[in-house]
This record gives sequence, C-alpha cells and structure tokens, in this order.
Amino acid sequence: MDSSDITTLEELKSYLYSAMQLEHATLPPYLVALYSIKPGTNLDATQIIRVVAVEEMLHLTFAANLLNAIGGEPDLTVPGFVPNFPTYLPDGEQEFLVHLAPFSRQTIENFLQIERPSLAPSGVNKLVARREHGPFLHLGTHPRQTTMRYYSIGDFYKAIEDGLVYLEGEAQKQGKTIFTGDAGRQITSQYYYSGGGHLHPVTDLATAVTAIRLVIEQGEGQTATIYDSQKELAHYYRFDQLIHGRYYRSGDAIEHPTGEPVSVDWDAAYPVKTDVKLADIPAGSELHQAAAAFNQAYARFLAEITEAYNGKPHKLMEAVAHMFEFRNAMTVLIRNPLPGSNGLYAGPTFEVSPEAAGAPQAGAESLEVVA
Amino acid sequence: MTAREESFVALSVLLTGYDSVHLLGTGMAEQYLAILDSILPTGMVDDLLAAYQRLPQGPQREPAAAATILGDAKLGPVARNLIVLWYCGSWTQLPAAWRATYGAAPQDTTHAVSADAYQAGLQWLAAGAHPAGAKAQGYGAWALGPEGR
Amino acid sequence: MSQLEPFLAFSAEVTAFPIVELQGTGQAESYLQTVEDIVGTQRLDRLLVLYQSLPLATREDIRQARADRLRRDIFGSDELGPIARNIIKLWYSGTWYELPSAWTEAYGPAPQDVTFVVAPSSYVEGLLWTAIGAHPAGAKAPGYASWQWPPHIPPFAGDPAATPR
Amino acid sequence: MTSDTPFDAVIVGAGVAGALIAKQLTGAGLRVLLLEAGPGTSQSFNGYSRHLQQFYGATSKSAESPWPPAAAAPQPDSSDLRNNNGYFVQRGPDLYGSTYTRTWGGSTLHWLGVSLRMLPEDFRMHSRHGVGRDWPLGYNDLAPFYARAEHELGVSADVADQRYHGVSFAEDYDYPMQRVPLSYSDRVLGAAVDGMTVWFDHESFDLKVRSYPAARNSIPRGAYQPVGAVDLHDDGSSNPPLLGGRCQGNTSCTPICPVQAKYNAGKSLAQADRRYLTMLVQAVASKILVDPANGGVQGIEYKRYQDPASTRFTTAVAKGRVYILTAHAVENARLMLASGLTGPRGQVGQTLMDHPALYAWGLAPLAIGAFRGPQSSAGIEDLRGGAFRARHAAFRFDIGNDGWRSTTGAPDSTVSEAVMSQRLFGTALRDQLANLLSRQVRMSLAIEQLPDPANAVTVDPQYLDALGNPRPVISYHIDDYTKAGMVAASGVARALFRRAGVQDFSESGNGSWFPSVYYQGREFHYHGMGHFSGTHAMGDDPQQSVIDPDQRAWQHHNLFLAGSGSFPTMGTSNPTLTLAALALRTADHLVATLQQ
Amino acid sequence: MISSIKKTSLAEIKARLEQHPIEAVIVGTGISGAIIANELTKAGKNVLLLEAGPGTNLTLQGYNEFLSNFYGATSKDNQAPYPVNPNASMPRSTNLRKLQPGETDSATYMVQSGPYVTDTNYTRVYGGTTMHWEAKTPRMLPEDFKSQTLFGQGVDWPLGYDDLEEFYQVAEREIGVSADVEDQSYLGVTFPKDYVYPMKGLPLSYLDQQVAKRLDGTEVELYGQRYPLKIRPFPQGRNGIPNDKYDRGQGYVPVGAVSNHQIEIGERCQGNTNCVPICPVQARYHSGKTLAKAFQRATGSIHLLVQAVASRVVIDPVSGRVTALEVKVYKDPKSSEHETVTIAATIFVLASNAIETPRLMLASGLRSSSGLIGRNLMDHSYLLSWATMPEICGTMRGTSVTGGIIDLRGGAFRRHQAAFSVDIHNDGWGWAVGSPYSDLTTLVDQYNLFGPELRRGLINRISSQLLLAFMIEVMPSESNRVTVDPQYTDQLGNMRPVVSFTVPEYTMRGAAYAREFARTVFARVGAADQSRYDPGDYGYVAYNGQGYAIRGGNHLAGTHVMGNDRNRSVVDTNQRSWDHPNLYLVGGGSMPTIGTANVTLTLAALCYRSARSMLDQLQ
Repeated sequence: MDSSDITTLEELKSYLYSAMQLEHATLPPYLVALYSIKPGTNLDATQIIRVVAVEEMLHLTFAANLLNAIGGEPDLTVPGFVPNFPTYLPDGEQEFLVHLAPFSRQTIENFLQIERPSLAPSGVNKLVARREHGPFLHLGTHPRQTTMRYYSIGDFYKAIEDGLVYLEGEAQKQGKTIFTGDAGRQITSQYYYSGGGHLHPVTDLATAVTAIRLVIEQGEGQTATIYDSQKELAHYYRFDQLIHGRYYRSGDAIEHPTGEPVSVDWDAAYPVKTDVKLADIPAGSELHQAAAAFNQAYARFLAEITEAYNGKPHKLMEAVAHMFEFRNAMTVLIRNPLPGSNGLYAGPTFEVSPEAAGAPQAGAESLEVVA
Repeated sequence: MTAREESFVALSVLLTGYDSVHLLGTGMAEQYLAILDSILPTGMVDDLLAAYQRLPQGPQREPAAAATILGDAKLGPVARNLIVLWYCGSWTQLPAAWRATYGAAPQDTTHAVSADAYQAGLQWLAAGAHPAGAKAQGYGAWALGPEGR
Repeated sequence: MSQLEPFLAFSAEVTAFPIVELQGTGQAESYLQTVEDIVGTQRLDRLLVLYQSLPLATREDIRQARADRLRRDIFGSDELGPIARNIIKLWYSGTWYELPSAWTEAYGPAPQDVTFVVAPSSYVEGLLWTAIGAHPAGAKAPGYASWQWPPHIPPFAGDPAATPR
Repeated sequence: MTSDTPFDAVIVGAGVAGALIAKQLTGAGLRVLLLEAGPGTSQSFNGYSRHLQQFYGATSKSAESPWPPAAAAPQPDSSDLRNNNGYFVQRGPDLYGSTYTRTWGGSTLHWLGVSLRMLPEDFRMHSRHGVGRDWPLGYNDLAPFYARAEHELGVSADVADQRYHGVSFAEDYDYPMQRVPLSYSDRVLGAAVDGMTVWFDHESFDLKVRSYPAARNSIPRGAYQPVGAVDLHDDGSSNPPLLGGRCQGNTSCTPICPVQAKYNAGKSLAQADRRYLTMLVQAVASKILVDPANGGVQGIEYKRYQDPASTRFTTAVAKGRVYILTAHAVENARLMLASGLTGPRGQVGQTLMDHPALYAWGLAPLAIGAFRGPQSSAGIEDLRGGAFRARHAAFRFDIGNDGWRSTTGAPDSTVSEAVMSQRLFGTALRDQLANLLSRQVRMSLAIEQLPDPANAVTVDPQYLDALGNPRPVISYHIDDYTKAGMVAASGVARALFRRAGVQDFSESGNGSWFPSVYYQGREFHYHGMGHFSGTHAMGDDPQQSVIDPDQRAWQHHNLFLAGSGSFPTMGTSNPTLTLAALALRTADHLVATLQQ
Repeated sequence: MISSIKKTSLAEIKARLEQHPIEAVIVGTGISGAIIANELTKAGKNVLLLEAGPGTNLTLQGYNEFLSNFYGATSKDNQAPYPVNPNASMPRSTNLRKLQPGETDSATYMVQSGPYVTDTNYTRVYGGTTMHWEAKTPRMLPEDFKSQTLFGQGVDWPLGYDDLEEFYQVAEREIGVSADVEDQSYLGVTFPKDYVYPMKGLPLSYLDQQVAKRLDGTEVELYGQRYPLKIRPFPQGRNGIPNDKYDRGQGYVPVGAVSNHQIEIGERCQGNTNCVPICPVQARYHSGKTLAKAFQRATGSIHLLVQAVASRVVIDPVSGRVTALEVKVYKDPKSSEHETVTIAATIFVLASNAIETPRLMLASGLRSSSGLIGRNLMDHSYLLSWATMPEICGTMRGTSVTGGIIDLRGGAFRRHQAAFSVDIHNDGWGWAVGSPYSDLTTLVDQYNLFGPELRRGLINRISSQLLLAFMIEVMPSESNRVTVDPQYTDQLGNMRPVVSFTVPEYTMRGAAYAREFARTVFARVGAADQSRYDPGDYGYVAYNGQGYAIRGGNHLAGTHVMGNDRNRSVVDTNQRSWDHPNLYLVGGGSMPTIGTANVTLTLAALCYRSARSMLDQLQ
C-alpha cells in the first residue's frame, strides 16, 4: 500500500475538504485579473478567464457534492479556508506563489502554472517532500503527512478516486456503502448558474468517479489531448491561447494553436497593487471601509454557500445572485487609486476572518435585503 | 347611533385614515350616509357595509380592503366617492361605465353637498390649514410654522 | 489631475455617492474631461472654487446652511446651475445632456454640446442603476432568477427615508 | 352754477371709484344719485353672509362664485374661457382672461386688496423707455392723492418696505396700518431668494421677498380707526361693524373676505352722507342722452328691474348737473359706444389692457404651511422697473398662500388625484395629503402690457344681453413686448425655485385650460389679473385722448369717465389704488366746480 | 456552440452555380428561413441563403459590436444596436410624427400613409427580427383558429389547433422554450399527456409576485361572464433550467451563444433586462442558433450570401413558375454600388417577413390572382397603462417580461370586442415615457433635487414602477395594407414599403375596455395610475371621446394569407403560392388571424409543416 493511499472514511473527508479549499483558492486570483481588465477591452481574455472561473465554482460544488455523498459536512467558514495571498499551490515541477494581481502576461503565466497538466510518472510515489515555505498556506498537501505534498493536483484527485474505490469496495463486502449522505443535499444543475447539464448529483461510486474525472479533465487536462471528454478545451489551454495570441482549433497540437487570432492588450488593465492588503489602505478612509465591507460581504457569501451545501440547495441560486453583486463591488475597488502607491490601484483583499463574517449562523439572515 | 351608522363610520375610518372622533366631530356622518342612500341603488350601501364587515383583521386588512372594496367594479367607485365626500364635502358623478351598469340616480351629479360640508372637509385638516373663507386661524397665525395633520 | 479631486468632492456631494464609488465607475477622468471640453476649464474652476468656499457641515444647523448655500449659489445660478445639474446626470446616466438654450444664448455655444453617451462603458457604469438596486439593461446582469427576490437597494448616508426629518 | 335738477351728480356704478366720489360729494353737501346695475344684497351683514354661504356651497370656488349676476346685469365668468360663450364676445386672436363683478360694491368685493402705487417711471413710459405713452400727470401730482386713497381704503404697509424704484413718500408719512405679517412660506422662500441677483443686459437687480401694501385691516398706526364690516339696511339705518377690524387669515380675499377685513367699496358708501345720497340698485344705465348741439349730457336712461332672476324692467331717465361713469373700464366704454359716443378719433374702448399673468407652482422641500393666511402676503417688486423696459415688459410676482388653488383647483384636485387616480385610501391617503398640501407653493407672474389701439372693446348690434343692451365685444392680442416679458418672468421664477429647492410643476400646466400664447417655440398659459384699463385714456391733447386729467370727457363738458379706463398705461401696479387716487382728485375738482 | 458559419463570396457562389444547381433559394435569415434551411439540409438538399444585411454578427466580436452600439446609443430603442444601412433599411421608431388627415410621411424607410402611424418594426440583419425579439412564445388558442365560426369576427384558419400541435412541439424544441405545462394549460390549450417544455419556466419577477399577491383570485365581469384573474408566467424562448423529464426523460441541452470559438455563455438567462433590443449573452433564442446547426451539419451544401437584396421575382409567364430571382449584391453599406445577379433554383422561399415579402412580390409586379398580396396587414395593437406600486418592487430587473394576465385572451366577449393579453413589464415605464432617464431629468431639472434627496427620489420613483402592456387582438381588414409606390425607393433603387393602417373599431373597443381593466387592476393592487396619452403622440387614436396612444407590436402578419380557396388566399396550407407552384411565401404573412399570441412560435410551427411539403416537392 502506497503512503498516499486513503484508508479511512475520515481521511477521505479531509481530502475532500482540501479539494474544496483548493478549488476555491483559485477563484480570487482569477477574479481580480478578470475585473482589472478595462471595460470594452480584451474581450477574448475576458471571456476566457470568466469561463475558467465559473468552472472552478463548478469544481468546488462537485467537491461539496462528493463530500456530502459520503456523509460529510462542507464548511467554507472554517478559519483558514480562504488563503492569505500570496499562497502556494502545488505544481508538477517547481514551487511558485499564487498572487492576487491584475491582468498581465505575468499573471496569465502564473495561471498556466496553476493549471499545468501533469501526473506523476507511473511507479513513482505520488508524494514528494515538501519544502518549508514560512507562513504561507499550502494546498494539496497530504492531510496526514504535513511534510509531504502531491506531485500535482491531478495526483491529488487520483488519490481521492482510488480512496473512493477502495473504501466503497470494502464497504460493499460488508453489504454496506460509503454513500450514505442525504441525496437532498446534492447540488444539481438546477441550482448551478451556468452550463445546463454539467452538474450532476453524486449518489454512488459511478457518479463519484465521473465527477472527479470531469474536474481533472476540465482543469488540468490530460497530457495527451487539449480537449476534454466533453470536447471542451482544458483550462490550461484556454489560458495558453492568450499567451500565443491565437485560438486552438480542433485537431491542433499542444502549444500550436492555429485558430483565429486572439487580440490581447496587456496594458488595458488597472494596475492593481499585487496582493493588496487592508493594511495598505489608509485606515478610516472611505476606500478602507469599502474594502473591509467587501471582505465582510465575501465572508457572508461563504456562509451562504455553506448553508446551500448543507441541505438548502435552493440557497445557491440566491448566493449566485450575491456573487454577481461582488463583481460590482470588486470593480469599484479595482478602479480606485491606492493613495501613496505611485499610481497603483486598490482591489479586493480577500482577508476573510471569522470576525469579518460576523456570527457564524447570522450569515444568511444578515444578507436580508434592504428594500 | 344605529349599528348601521356605526358601521358606516367604521368604514369611513378605514377609507379616510381619520379616527371616528374626528369623523363624528365634523357632524356630517349622518348626512353623508343619507347622501349615499339617496344616490345609490337600493341595497348598495348595505353591500358596501357588508363588504367592510367581511374584512379580515390584522395586516391583511388594508390589502383586503384594496381588493374587495376599492378594487371592486361596483363598490370601488362608490368608496372613492365617499372618500372625496369626507375630504372635500362634494359628490363626484360616478364614472359613466358604472352609471351604465348599476343605474344612475338623478342626484348623481357633481356637486358641493352644502356649506357645512365644505367647511367640514378633512382636506384642510390634512393640510394643517383651515377651509378657505372659514375657521380662520387668527391675525398673524400665518407667520408661524404649520402644524400638520 | 489638479481638478479631479475637487470635481470628485463636488460630484460626491451632489450625487450622494461616495468618492470610492465614483472612482469605482472608472469614468471620473472622462467625465471631468467632458465637462471641461464643453463648458471650459475656467467656468468649471469657478464652480469648484465656489463649492470649496461653502461652510463645512459639522453640525446639523450648518448642514442645512450648507445645503441652502449649495442650492442658492450653485444650483440656483443661471450660469453654474445647468452645469451642476449636467454633472449629476452625467454620473447617473453616463449621458451628457445638451445645455438649455437659455444657457447657450447667455454664455455661448460649445460645438460638442449635444446630447450623447460619453462612452459605452459610461452607460454601463451609470449610478442610476446602482441607486435603485438594479443593473443597466443589457449589462452587469444579476444572474438567473435573481429577479424573483426583492431588490437590494444599497443604503446611503443622508437618506431622507432612513432619517426622517 | 344753478341747479335745475334734483341732483348735482349722477354716478353710474357703485364700485370703488363711484363710492369714493359719492362719499366726497355728499360730504360736501352735494346731492348724488348713484345707479347700480346689480343687486344691493351685499349692503347688509345678513345679505353679505348669504353670499358667503353661496361661496361655501358652490361646486366651483371661482372668483365669481359668491357673486352670481342678475339676469339683467350679466358679467363675465372665468369659466367662460373654456368655451368662449359667456357675456364677453371675444374676437381674439387671444382671449381676454379677466372678469369683474356687477353688484353693489363692484369688483372690490372679490379683489385681493393689493394697493401698490405706480412707479414714477410708469407715468413716463414713452419718455423714459420709448414705448407706450406718457401720462398727463406725474407721480408727484398723484402722491397726495395716493396718501388719501391709502387712508380711504385702509392700507396696511410699512413705508420702509415700499421705497424702491423711485417711489417716495412725504417725510413724516406712513401707511394707516402696519404691514400684514409675512406668511411662514414667504419667509421660507425669502430666506432662499433674498440676495438673488438677476441680470437683464447690463443691469442687475437684487431680488427680495417683500410685503406689499394691502387694503386689509391690520394693526392701526396712531389714531387710525380701521373700518370693519358694513351693515346697511333698507331703511337707511346702519349698525356699527361687529367684524373685520383685523384680518383673521381666512385665505379667501378672492372671492370673498368673510369678515370684510379687506376693503370693499361698500365701506366708503357706508360712510357717505346719507342725507345727500340716493341709491338706486338694479338700475342698468342703458343710454347717455346727449345734446347734439354742444355735446352736453342731458340725462342717462336706465332700466330698472325688480327681480334679479327676471328680465322685466321699466325705463327711466336720471338727470343731474354732471354725470360720472364709474361703471368699470369695460362697462364705461360699452355704455358710451351703445350711446353712439365714440370719443375723439373713435378712441373710446381702444387700448384695452390687462396684466396677463403666468403661474409658477411647485412643491417646497419642506412643509411651508400652505392654505393659511391672507391669500397672499408678499411679492417680488424688484423687476417692476428698469432700462429693460425699452425691450420687454416689466413684471411683478405675487406669492400665494393658498397652495395650488388657482392653478389646479387644490386642495380638491389634490384629493381627487390621490383618490380617483392614485387610488389611495386610509392612512396612506392622509399621509400623502398632509405631505403634499402643506408644501404647495404658487406664484403669479403679472406682466405689463402696452396700450395698443387694436385691443379694444366695441359693440355689435347682433350681440345683446337680456335687456337688449349690447354686450362687450373684445378684440385682444398679446404682443411680443409682453411675451418677451413672459419669457423673462418665467426664467426668473424657474431660477428662484431652483434656489429654494422647489420642485417645479409649472411645465405640467401644458394640458391646462387656461388660454395660451406661443413665443420662441414655447407655450405660455396665461390668465387675466382683472386689471382692465385704458378704454378711455386721459391726456393733454383733446385729439389723442378721451378725457382730460380731471377725467372729464373732451367732447362732453358735463361727463366724467372715472376708473382704470382712464389710464394711458398701467405699469405693473394693481390698478385699484391709482384709480382711487384719480377718483379722489376728480372728486376735489367736482366739489370745487359744483359748489361754485 | 462553436459554429462554422462562413459567408460565401459572390464569386464562389457564381462558380458553384455553374457546377451544382441550387435546389432551394431562401430569402432571409430570420427564423422562418433558418428553420427551412435547417430542415432542407437535414435531407441533404442544396441550399442558398440570401441575407440583405452584412452579417457582421456572425462572429462574437460582431455580435459584441451590436451590444456596444447599444451601450453607446443615446436612444435605446429597438433598433439601437443595429447600424443604419441604406441598402437594407429598416423601420425605426425614433423619427415618427403625427400625420394630418390625408398626409403621407416618407421621411422614414417604411412610408406611413396613415391615418394611424405605426412604430412597428423589424430588423434586417443576419438573424432577422429574432435579434431583437422579446421571445415570448405562447401558442394560439384553439378558439383563435375559428374566430369567424365562434364569434363572427375575422376569418377561420384552414388549419386547426390539432393540426398544428405536433409542429408547436418541434418549434418549442428548436427555440428552446422555458415554461411549465401546468401554467400554460388554459382556455382550451392542451398538450399531449406527459409533454413537458424543454426547460422549466422562468421564475416570476418580484414585481409580478407583488402584483399577484393582491390580484390573484379576483374576478372581472364582461358581458355577463366572470373571469377570474391570475398572474401567470409566459413561455419564453430563453434558456432556463433544462427539464430532465423532457423528451421522455432524455432531457434537453440548451443552446448558448453561437460563436466561432469557445465562449460558453448564454446557457442560462442572467436577467439582463434587455431581451429587446439585444440579449448580451444570447441566452435568448435567435435564428443564428438554428443556422449554426445547419452549417455544422452540412458545410458543403448550404451557402450564405450576405449583402444580397432580392429585388425581383422572375416568372415564366406561361407556367407561372418562378424561373429566377434577381438579387442586388452590394459591396459596402455606405455605397449604392452593386452587382445584379440572377439566381435560378428548383424552389424559391421568400422568408423576409410580412412587410418585406409582399413588398418584393408587389415590386415584381406580382399581385396574386386573389389580389390579396399586401392586404389584411395585421399587427397587435399595444395600449400601455402605467402606475406606481405602493411599495418598492425592484423594477428594472429580470427579463423584459416574466408574467402577465392571459385570462382575457379568450371568451364569449370576443363577439363584441377584441381579446387581449397583458404583460407586466419588468423595465418600468421605459416603453411609455422613457424611464429611467426621463425620471432622472425630471428630478434633476424640474424638481431641482440633488444629493440624498435625489437618490431617494430616484429609488421611490423608479423602483415602484408598474407598466401593463395590453397586447390587443387585431382582425384582418383588406384596407390595412402594404403597397409600393415607384416614387419611394431606397438607395439601391428598390421600392420601399408603403403602409396604410386604421386601428379597427373592434380593437379599439378592446382598448377602451383595457384602459378600464387597467384601472381595476391598479385599484386592486393599490397602484397609483400615472397614465397620460398625449394628443400630439404619433400613435394617438381617439375613440368614443377618449384618446389612447396605440403602439405597434412588431407582430406583422396577414399579407400573404393562407387558405383553402385560391380566390380568397395567396398561399395554400403549405405556404405555397397558388399562382407560382415553385414559390413559397413563408412567415407571419401566411397567418389568417393572430389572436393574442405573439406570432413567432406559430409561424415557426407553420414553417416546419411547410418544410415537409418542400421536401416532397424536391423529391
């Protein structure tokens, strides 16, 4: 048995929690880059980043469905769920930091690192030694072996898939199943905003495995092809189109897109201060208040999603509507000059503390509209 | 006061937003009920009062009044006329469609009911003023700020 | 850039949107430019200097005095009032409205003074929509089914409905 | 001069001019016959109270509502304008928007009581501004008579407020009573408006909301005794007034002051010496009988009716040494023309003027207590004079205390809109009315009009009244001078509302039934101010005027035409005080000549 | 979906014409043309599509340019996104004016010869009027097909509801209709057992719910019968939540934005409140979605020629068959420079719309033996009534319309007066008075507000706006018509349509009742009526002493009516011309009456039916 193997249900649950954390962690960087683009410019880039971000939301929801299916309780309000940027994510070969940064070539390259397709060579232990990184959060690490990490996100998910197969197999032998979760807690495509038919409930091993494979495919892609099984371009290649300035077409080879040109204007973005913190904004200023209010609202949003993932799936629709409101709040912050920063602009800081979220249960109520 | 008159005043309270003390204080209640009786077809005033009696209590009362009295094709125009009667002391001819459907009394013309009714109009009270040409507030009172309602 | 700060301060007071939100539209410079191009820098200067000379509102009574002065000296001015009103409309709708003919006769026509949407993005950034808890038709969509819930109308400082007078 | 008739003077019309002359002449022991076309129901307190009840019970509370005409003495009504089928035969092109009252006391029964003096420059429009014509008299000639008229009418004002545009007063003069206090809404508006500067060309005007002289009783100065309500009886007895010593704020000057704190001509008539005064009411003068040889008047034929509802009458002739027509600017001209007397070069009836007026109305930001106080207690007078009058009309503003009553028919219309259209009821209705009614603001913008011979009263035998007297036929248009004044005035009103934060509803008058004129692509709805004048203008030149400065007809040595018809121009003053001053001046002349 | 639609150059077309004879030429890329093209290519037919517009919106960039035009337009009218093109002009409402009796106004593309001035319009771009349609897709009522028999009004259809039912289903699938059968089963409309719409119904807006709260269950009385009222959702050609029960449990896959590369938007409506004039994400159906399928499937056998304006239908005088179509192909919308080509084919399908199709026929001198070409022009008459709700209802959100009142679409009263369907507009008084801009200018310029009072004033004034749009039935009348007149031509020299229209008395009776009905509804929900009809309005119609501003509905129909009798109709039930056996005139023009259903779904159903007949003819 490999040291990466999952052998208990609790272990599986903690893996799935990490998966949710991982999927969520990519959202803030994508959104900051997306909304830093000046309106009316970079139409292609806007579409590309937006679609990827939406799919990360889908993956997050899949992870929640998986966790719910085996009787877990997704909780996005746990302290530390939202990383403190910059943060580390695992990748295949080398370490890199993920930043909250404006749209730029460098930022897109950063995104390519995040989505880089890679699986550990066969026969190699998928866990590799982890270097010490100071205070930064580590995602994709082994829940039990904190000094180790997965070779790639793909390996991380593969471990989950293996764990599911193994544990369900064991359970079946005893006439039981690990899929004991309440089916009513599953989020279906009815409640998920975009892409009809993509999201399906997880109720047994088959649906669980389908879900995991979709996440892997949509995200990092498989090494052999740039399209996933739904004939969609994997995230890595979507971003790659911006670097190459050309769309991929069916049949194109990796790194050689031959489709229509993609026009990118790297300068048409607000120069948001990278990894901006509340502390960078003059205390007491309107801007500070607005940034703090955003964090607070974001924390409430996570609380609302948590509620949706815990038996009130219809709440997701409302949460999504609130997410659209964040878009507006984010663009407001991004277009405000940051005082004393030589022409840089502010942005959302995503510093979400339990205090910012208010009392844990008060989340949904406090979102009551003011009419 | 008869039960019917009491019911009429209670309906008027609902319609005008003034309490019964104010309404009875105008001294016009009996006269207004008589006007309704004289202009409307037989039984319609009682229909109106019955509709009022059927209203639920609580927060649904106003919406129900809006729907079943003011929103009713037959009773709505009558109720609105009654409000104007209280506020302005004048009767407004009912809408042509109403007259055609429910029958028009010869007295159903737009007219000021009486000199008393003019002076009793609630509109002046609402404005924090006095009927033009009557109930003057006294020399120089106009230089002070208004006391509304 | 020198004019931007007072322009924003004035705009914030007359639109009842904080500067952060005005900046957040990304339109501040182009609106300032629009106003300057049409009415001239000097005239806008005069408006902003006059604005800056208003008494600071620290107490309730002075607040009223300030509002009265703003109304009398700027909105009540033949020359500056139409500009001030146009600045409000600019922020709220992204549209520059042609100045009244009486103004043009008195202070001279400007060739650019026609009713126009400053830019497609200024339509999208109109504060009108934010104020009413909606979104510009055709942009910033609030998401599927969002329309079935009551609107989220953002609270704002000085709302007469929140602080009965 | 010896007397071969029982009367020294026959006066036609018991309005303010007739009343003042009658009072002066009888005071001098001269015998006066006063003919009044309308009924005398307003003489007694009870009769007056019945008029008040009539007003309370009227469906439309128009200016004429308490004063319905007798069948034999019809009068114009403001509702006639809706379909142009009333007493006036209006030939246009524009509609003449004013009305008057033919009853004992005349139009002072329903006037507002504004008693402004004319500006010195108003008397010299041609010399000063190159438009209109000059008066044969100047401000200084009239000033003593103004003072006396102010005393007769009982005008409340402070001299300190009234010195502007060259208006001057004798050194120790002040009005008989203190000014009427400004209403709360005047003060709120004043706080916003005062210090506002308006530029016309290169001339600047600082605006101020100021109290105007009002013929309404307030707090007397010194020994002045205000005159209250009239109570005359048929037997000639009269009771001391019980009411009307002071304005109570009935907000009803027009159409009727319930307590008669506001001056009406009856008050002067009640003071006439009854020993020398004979009053005939329901006596409609129908023809002036003239000696064709010398133009002298030999008598005035009149038709007397017994029942105001009937048109049965008897005809008689009144004779006196002199004849004084004080019937009204229109009625004087009409009677002359009906008698075939057209004046020098046919000027009788010509140069009819009014103050076409615009309304500006809106909602104040806070409750200002509309519908309280005298109907109006302040105005803006600063644009009554100035060099701009060479190019466009001057104007003055009256600030109303009666909400939108004149403009929309509030408060009834506000109630009706809320109930019938907006379908409100209960507390929501009450809240809305409380909120809207108390914030209503209205101003009248009265615009000067120049004398134009084409604007005229004429008669036409095909248009007769029930007694067979010809009805007034009116040709009228509003010229560019006045229209340009409308543009200026509405611009000032708009600016003023802006400073005061008043929500402007004036534009919503576009569906209004008030007549309208078009100018520079804009539509202006206007109404009349009841300021009829110019129909028998005075002058120094017997060829260029109908009467001399004593109001004596150039062509008829014993005929006087008194009233605002005598004005060569009218500036922006409400005409009553000036016509009262002229009447007193003529009375002096008559006393002096008749006592010889 | 990724589409591989390409324009084909004129040179290529000419080259192809020599090698492969074209089986069907279709004029117009709106929904009728698209459906027929798709059906014919499914059967392997060789099709040429002609589009008068330049087709810039074939790409996402082009589509977004339309959106950007809209954002930047001062007037946000129906045609705001679509550039002026003098070679393929379209009606625009912005410069209409009231006509004096007997006057004709030729200042706009569609010549108005009165007496009523209509602001009805259609769009001459790739995708046709589905580019700006609102996408309401109610079926016609069974009684609508028999209005002469049942009510003594109009004419009966040669087909009945049952004949069309299966085609309604196909059309609902193609358009991608979101609705729930239980909401749409009323007044005799039936569905097969187990039928569900492809997607679930869109939720009612908060505004609808506030109205429904107080209105549902109340009744109105009309000619002795009582009609209970209810706020119901409309079926919408707009992506919602797919119904997994659709197609016997197969489910439904919505079609999102059509583009030449992956963009993945439009699989679900986002509530842009902008269905008209352009859906920013293409969640609302437009015919480009259908054409994308055709091109995807049959790249070689379908060709699209843009900037091609059909100018003459050429007839063999002996057989009456169409021998060719003359087409003016222009190089640049700004210039009249063009080349006239003659295109022969086996069958010809005119699918340009109920104004342009008769215009082309009449311009070709083809008046039809029944003389009915261009006559019986119908369009729904709209009467607007607007009011202020007693509380803030969040107006200006959601799709243009989510709910309304359909209870008076049918009933015995139709003997006396027109039926109507009522829309509750989620965009406030925009259609009536230009809200919210007019509210802003009134508050700032007239009410002299600024600062917090202004902001609160806007909230109170806009967020509680309620607008009821009454879509009133119009019956056919031969004097309501489209004609042509050689003195009125466009830049290419094609004759422009001349429209004469009188709002029929039957409709005005319905309008007068609609006004009363609106007052009743307002009274019941406690809304304050704010409606005013200006006698200076171009669409002002006086009726019985009252005046009403009547608006056009863009539901054009009747101008080449179908029937069983060749002397009283222009086309047969397959929309084939009685006079010209290889010519099809398709679209709303074939509809004998329109009832109170927005015409698109029904005309789409007719096109599916006709496609079968065309395939038979091409065998």
